[in-house]
Amino acid sequence: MSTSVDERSTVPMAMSEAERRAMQSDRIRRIACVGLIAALMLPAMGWAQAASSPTSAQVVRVVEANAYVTPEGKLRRSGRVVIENGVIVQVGGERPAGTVVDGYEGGVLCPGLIDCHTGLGVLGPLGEHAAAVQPRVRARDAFNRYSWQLRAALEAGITTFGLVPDDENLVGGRVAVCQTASPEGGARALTDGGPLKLSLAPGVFKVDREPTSRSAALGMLREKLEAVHGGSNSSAERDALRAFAEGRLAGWLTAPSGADVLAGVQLADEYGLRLTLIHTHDARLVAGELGDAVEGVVVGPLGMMAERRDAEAAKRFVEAGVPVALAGGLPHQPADSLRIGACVATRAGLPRAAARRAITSEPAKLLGLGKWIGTIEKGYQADLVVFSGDPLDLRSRVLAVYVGGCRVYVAPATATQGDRP
Amino acid sequence: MTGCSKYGSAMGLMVAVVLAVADGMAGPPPERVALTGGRIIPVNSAPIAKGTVLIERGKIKSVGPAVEIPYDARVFDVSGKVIFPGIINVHTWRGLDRANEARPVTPQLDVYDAIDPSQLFFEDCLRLGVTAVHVMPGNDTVIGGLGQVVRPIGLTVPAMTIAPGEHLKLSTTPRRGFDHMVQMATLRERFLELGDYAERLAERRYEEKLKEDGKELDVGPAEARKRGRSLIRAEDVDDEHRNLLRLCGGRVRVAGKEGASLFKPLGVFVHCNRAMDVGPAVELAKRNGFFDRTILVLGGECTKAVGELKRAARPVVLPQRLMYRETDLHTGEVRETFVPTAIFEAGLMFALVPGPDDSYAERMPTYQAALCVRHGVPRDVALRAITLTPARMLGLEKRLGSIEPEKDANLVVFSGDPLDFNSVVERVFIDGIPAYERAKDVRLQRLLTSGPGEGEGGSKE
Amino acid sequence: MFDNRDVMISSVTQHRSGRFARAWWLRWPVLVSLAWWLSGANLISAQVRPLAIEGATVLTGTGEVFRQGTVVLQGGKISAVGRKVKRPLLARRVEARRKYVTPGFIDCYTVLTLRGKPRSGVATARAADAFDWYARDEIEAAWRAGITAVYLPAHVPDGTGGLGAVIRLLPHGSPDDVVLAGEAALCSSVAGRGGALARVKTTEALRRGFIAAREYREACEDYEESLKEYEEQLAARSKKAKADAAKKKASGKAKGPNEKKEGEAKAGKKEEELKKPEEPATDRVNEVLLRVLDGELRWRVEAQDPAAISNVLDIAEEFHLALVLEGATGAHLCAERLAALDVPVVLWSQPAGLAYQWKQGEQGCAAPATVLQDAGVAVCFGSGVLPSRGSEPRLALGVARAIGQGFDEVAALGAVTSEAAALLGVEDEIGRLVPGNRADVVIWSRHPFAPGARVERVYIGGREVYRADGDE
Amino acid sequence: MNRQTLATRAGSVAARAARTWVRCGLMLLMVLGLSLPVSAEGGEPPGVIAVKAGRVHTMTGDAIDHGVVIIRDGVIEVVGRDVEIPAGAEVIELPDGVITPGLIDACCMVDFGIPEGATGWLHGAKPYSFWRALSEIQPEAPDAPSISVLDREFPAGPVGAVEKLTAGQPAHATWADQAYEVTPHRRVVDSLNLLSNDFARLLRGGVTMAYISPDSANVIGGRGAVVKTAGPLGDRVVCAAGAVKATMGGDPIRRGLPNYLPPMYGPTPNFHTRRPTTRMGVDWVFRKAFFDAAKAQAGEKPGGADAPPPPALPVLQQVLEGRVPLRIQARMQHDIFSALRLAEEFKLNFILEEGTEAYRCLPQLQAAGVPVVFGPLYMTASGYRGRTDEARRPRLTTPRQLADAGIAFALTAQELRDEEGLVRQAMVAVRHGLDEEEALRSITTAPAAMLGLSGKVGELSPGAAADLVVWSGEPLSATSRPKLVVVGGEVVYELE
Repeated sequence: MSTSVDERSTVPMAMSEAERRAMQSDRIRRIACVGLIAALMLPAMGWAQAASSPTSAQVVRVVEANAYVTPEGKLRRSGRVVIENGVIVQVGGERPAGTVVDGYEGGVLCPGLIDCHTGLGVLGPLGEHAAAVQPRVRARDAFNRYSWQLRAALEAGITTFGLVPDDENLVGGRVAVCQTASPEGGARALTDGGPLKLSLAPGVFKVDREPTSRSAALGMLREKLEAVHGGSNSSAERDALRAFAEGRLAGWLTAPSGADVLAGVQLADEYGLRLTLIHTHDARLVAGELGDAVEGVVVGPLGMMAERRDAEAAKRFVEAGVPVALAGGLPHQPADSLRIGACVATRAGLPRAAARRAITSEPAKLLGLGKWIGTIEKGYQADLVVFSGDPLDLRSRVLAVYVGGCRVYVAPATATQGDRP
Repeated sequence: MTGCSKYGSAMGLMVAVVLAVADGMAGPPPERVALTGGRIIPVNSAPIAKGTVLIERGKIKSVGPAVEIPYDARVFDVSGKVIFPGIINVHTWRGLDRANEARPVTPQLDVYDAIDPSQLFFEDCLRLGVTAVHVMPGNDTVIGGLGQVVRPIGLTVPAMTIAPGEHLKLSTTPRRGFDHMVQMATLRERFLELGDYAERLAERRYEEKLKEDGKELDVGPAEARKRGRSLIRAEDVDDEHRNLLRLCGGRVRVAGKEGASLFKPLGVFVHCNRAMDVGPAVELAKRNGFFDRTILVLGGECTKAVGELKRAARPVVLPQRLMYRETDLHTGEVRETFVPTAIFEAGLMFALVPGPDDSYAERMPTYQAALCVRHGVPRDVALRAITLTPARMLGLEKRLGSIEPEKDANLVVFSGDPLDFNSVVERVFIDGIPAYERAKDVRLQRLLTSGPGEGEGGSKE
Repeated sequence: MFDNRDVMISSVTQHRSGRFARAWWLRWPVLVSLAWWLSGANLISAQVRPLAIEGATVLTGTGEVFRQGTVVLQGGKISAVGRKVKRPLLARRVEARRKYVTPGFIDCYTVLTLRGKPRSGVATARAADAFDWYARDEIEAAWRAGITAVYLPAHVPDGTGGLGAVIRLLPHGSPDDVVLAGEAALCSSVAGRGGALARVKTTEALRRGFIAAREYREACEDYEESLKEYEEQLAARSKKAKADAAKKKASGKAKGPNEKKEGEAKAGKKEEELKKPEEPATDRVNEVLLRVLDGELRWRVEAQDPAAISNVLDIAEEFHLALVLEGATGAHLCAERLAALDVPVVLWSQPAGLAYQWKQGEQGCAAPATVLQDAGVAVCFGSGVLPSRGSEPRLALGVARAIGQGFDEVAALGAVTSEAAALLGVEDEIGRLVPGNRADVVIWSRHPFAPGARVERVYIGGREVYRADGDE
Repeated sequence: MNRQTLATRAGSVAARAARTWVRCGLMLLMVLGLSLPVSAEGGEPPGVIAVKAGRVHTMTGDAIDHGVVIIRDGVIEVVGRDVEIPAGAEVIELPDGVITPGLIDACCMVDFGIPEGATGWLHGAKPYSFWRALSEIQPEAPDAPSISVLDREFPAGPVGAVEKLTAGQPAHATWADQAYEVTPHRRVVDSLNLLSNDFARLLRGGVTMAYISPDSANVIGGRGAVVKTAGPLGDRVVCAAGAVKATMGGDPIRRGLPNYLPPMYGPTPNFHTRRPTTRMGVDWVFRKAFFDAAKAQAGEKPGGADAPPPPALPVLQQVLEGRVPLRIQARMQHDIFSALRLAEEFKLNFILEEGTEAYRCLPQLQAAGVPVVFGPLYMTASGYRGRTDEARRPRLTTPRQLADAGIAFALTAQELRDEEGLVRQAMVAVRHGLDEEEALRSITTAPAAMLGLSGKVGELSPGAAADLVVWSGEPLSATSRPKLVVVGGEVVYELE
């Protein structure tokens, strides 16, 4: 198992980072998770009774592998996880007596991968272009839980994903958080109360509606934010926008160019917004400008051939102390695009620990679920992926996937295991 | 296109100016003309603070601080002014109606047929002190036609001609609709085909010869070709191959005694817009034996190929825009390279051409030279790059490019130092003919007149 | 701009002088050795001066692996590889412990450094002409990915393009150092972008091309024959003519005019039966196609969907061509036939998106490389078309991914080194770390397929052309 | 070979400016807030710098030979001949150099052309390429722009095409907001890309401050901004909401649809083709806007055809009250006349922009006391201006005539750079009779005055911002160029 110098060196940073995020995401939890508890616990009860069925989870279940991914993103040996009622109750330590044990020789336990920016399994487009400001649109409404794509994503190790409205609206609507599988088998939406999607991408500027220029775009955004306090516009809009304007609701801003980033930072500063920036190409120029003005940055998707400046973006942001989550861009990218992105970023200099966090815990935090998924730790939902090696190593395969403590996918035994140098 | 075509339609004023020029043209050049009291910059030798240039029958008779002036000389007192050799524009397509034929390969064409003496371009040349223009087919071609060196005065092309065309136009940069592969393939194909043509021509000639002497054909083609080589006469070569044969002068397959010297070999201007086009250009020239008659017309990026250029050590013509900019793929930074400095440091012989017409300053050759000085090129090199160097490239250094006895009397009188932006062209003498006088420049006066100019726009309509 | 050699030497001298300067009490040795270095080392060009990479894990590309191995580069070639190799005199030593050394990767299909879009297809067009020596950004991108040689296609969207080239990414090398094969293969493509009908038309055009080439050859051969007999006749006639002349002399002027007439009449008859054969015009396009028909040139075809692929296979069978398939996203569906005809396949490492696979219905395949390999088809990898200007060809990642999908790991390394070289017909030049091959070597920080592995140094022709920043 | 670029500058500044950026928000909030451009706490204090040169053009008095400029904390402390240099001062000595204040372009356009490297026209913002990876078949060759563009615009072929594409943008591409004809509530600063390479080019031309004027696509467009071309990103924007820009003549008609195509070949009617299509229409929209503004002020409800959007009204009212300055762009004589006439109707003070034919309206301008931002100077209009029919009768002598007529004027290069950049404009003006001192003033103090920054920028006097340029020779000589540029007391550009 290769855990070499560069990882150890990055750990302190990572720790402090993690703590700081934890402090900050305090408020997120309070909002996001009332509905969430229901969403998570009810099914848990559900499969507690249905213990007899082979696919469903035992009350107590032990998953064993050679190593697991720690909350800091490091690889540590002796991966043993004890699951009870779909929740992780013990990591490492002794194996409890009389329990079902799933053992994976040479396997690595990784938190279920989280692709925070996808259009997975949507019916039709994820954008309503009649008007540029659409705070009441919910991506969840376009979610098709029977789409074949979800299965493909699951088999690539993605357990949770964000369904994000497209970039062609100034205010695009609410992000939905969904899972590719559930203990009952089918996919499910965890919450439709995700962050509010905003965009300054060129796609926003159309010839048949306002705005047609960035001047107008930012102007309108300001007007809306100020109007919220005036209470002029309709209730639903007001609720979403007010929550956003008052910093109760996180916003995701697509900011392709450096200019857009600066504009976003400036807005966040003017109105005390909680912003996450997406798809920034000019990281080189602006990484230093962000400081703690934004909650985090979503980088990617990074294709196999991503341009150098995009590939290095993650590294630059991490160096600047900005939390980074990677996007997979499914379904327009291949199913394992998230891991490809992580590899590309790593080869461009992103520390491996940070890279592992960027596809597990960081996106969870940015989606407002930092307390529930994305890490292998006591009390977290038991979403696990068992890889045949380091998840960052494209040679390693997915052996099995657990959602809510329930094994929802096992790889066919025939395929050979990629061996490590 | 800007400039020229815009000028195109101002016939009224056209006539006026042409007449103005014509009075000079009317008779033969005046016997003797003397420019006295001016500061003389002969370019190839040290400046003379206050001297005289004596012109006799269109040639410079003598230059110096103390030249005694014949009684019958027509004297122009230019004291306080600067006398400078006529500037040479070594490579331009202006003066033609269109830069290029639509066909890619047209070696048979000659700009002689397309030069339009009435174009205001030539009139502008006078204003800028340009006394010799090498008109060439444009860059958007594979093999263009012949160029021609003309002076910007005269009502007919023959009257304008300084020297007949001795340079062909080639381009290793893809013409529009081509890519590098097809461009180079076409070039290669042409020169291979040229070889075949020469072979068959030789064969034909041999057969004809036998017929003439009433003999019967006695050998097969292969042998006939060998024997026929020496029989080829200039008039046998057809138009589309003639110029190419002349271009390859050295190694035409017709290698008989007089074979290679069938024609006076041609020089060539090869257009290389990108650095990657330089190598192929040099290789092509070497393979087909016109390397030592090759002049490279560079684009800005070619400074990257400075190593190759140095090895080739051929004279180069610089791009209109002397500053080359490119954006770094990764950082997005803009890298700037000043072309002349790079070329000069490589020790290459280079000529400057006027910049784009819509840039007021860069269209002046003198300003281009000043730009070079600004960026560290020595003053004399910069001055030569618009006078003597082009003359060398065109093989006219015996006649043009500097102020010395026996050379053509092409002189420009500047109001001040040529590199000073505030100095203007006051008079131009071409072969001793007073070809231009600022005071009589109708259009210019109109453009410069102050006060609410009514009926203006002449120059721009 | 690219002249790394001077840079390298100067850095070496600094290093040396620094080391000796520390040993100040040995001033004389310092001077002596400095003089020695100046006379010896610095004046000897890097081409001549040997270089030894020591202590690394050496993956030779042939499947052979030396741990703690040494690679010696000399005169632009590899002079020795192995565990116990002693460093030659004057050799510069490169410490590479805990690092990996591989042959420079070979990208079997890339448009990187290829200038301009091929618009009109001519079989005589050469991709080598469109290779931009000065595209520094792109060439460095290749080096960063460990790629030292590329195959550049001369494709047009549909139909026959030009001649592909094998290029070593060695800027400012002499042309024959850079262009390993200026005419490596004839490129065609049956992309069928215009739908089925367009596809059929294209394949038909390709067939006709080859048929025309055959006819051209026949015409040439006919000409040769008729030319031969023509020349014989000529010879015969001239002999006869001489003989007649002699006879005339002998018989003197006694004869009357009537016989003269006879003679003329005879001569006239001979004139008629002697006819100079018409030489067919040389057609260089056909000559290229002929080389393909003779198997001198490989025929590389870009064909994506199975229908197009089987069309191409038909042609290859009909004319017995040495075919190589490119792109071939649907190749796994005709794996058996490919294996039967043993046609190698060059897969593009850029994987298709989920939605795209779906659009193709059952054609979508998670692991095409594996399927092909299992069927016994030779598979190589190319970075394929680039999504945008500035895209980087991360060949190693594509291969690693294939391994993850069950592709054999040893074969995988071969597929971007030795096998690739074989496919391009340059296996004796590059692709393997064996004595005599060109010294195109890459030093990796970790195993090339391992996560976070990065290229630390690249040597081409024994010359260091790339050094990762931050690497002393 | 000069590789100085804004990007590197921004990069190095970024670290220092990480915190100062935050203050930019507040700065932007101040409408018309003309704060002192330099601030002591912008990055770590530059300390004391002394710049010595052969000649110093202070622009306040006569030029000083062998002068010294002492800079403390980004502000000029002393300027003079023999000034003793404080201990510990960093001394920059260029004996043959000539110092002038940083030049000011009073009507600048940034990224007007298609920015180098940018594939979209959105002023430097790279087009968003989330899904492009699959759509593109071949990488775009840098030297082969799409044939359609070539055929329509550049018969010269691809060689010339790229140059042209980067030189002059197609007439219909514009930053301006096209949703309404009247958009004074929009700010050009929001469209501005502070990271643009264009600023580096301006800087290399000796321009340290620029008034970014909105596009001429609307009859009444957005509000301009005053920015510095270098220094910490947070301190760049000096004024976020400057004058309101109005445009007379053909531009509002022409911009937004390719004016070189006959109408029926243009795009189908949409926001871009919604504009008035005659000068009648233009003048009407202008009149209607201010009429409605006045009406609304009087408490009546505006309405009817071409009513301006509600958020525009308050700004227009401020213009009427003279609290927000107005700039009107007009090229041809009768457009200038209509500008004067409309201003007369509503008792508006304004600054005339561009004024190509100002030489034909001297008495009227004189009478109205209208200052002119004149430029660019040209004989043949280039870029998109060349395609308008309004640039046919330029006069190279106009600056001199304005000076003779005693009309306050500043020179501008607008979107032009380098050899046609600001200092070259002044050079051309001098070549055609303008007095050299006058010319220098027209690119330093005069624009400063128009921006209401007299005494703060554009001159070298105690208390003024330390923005200065050291030239290799006399600034207006063809053979000299900036050797060193100081902005806010920091050396931001140095010729290597």
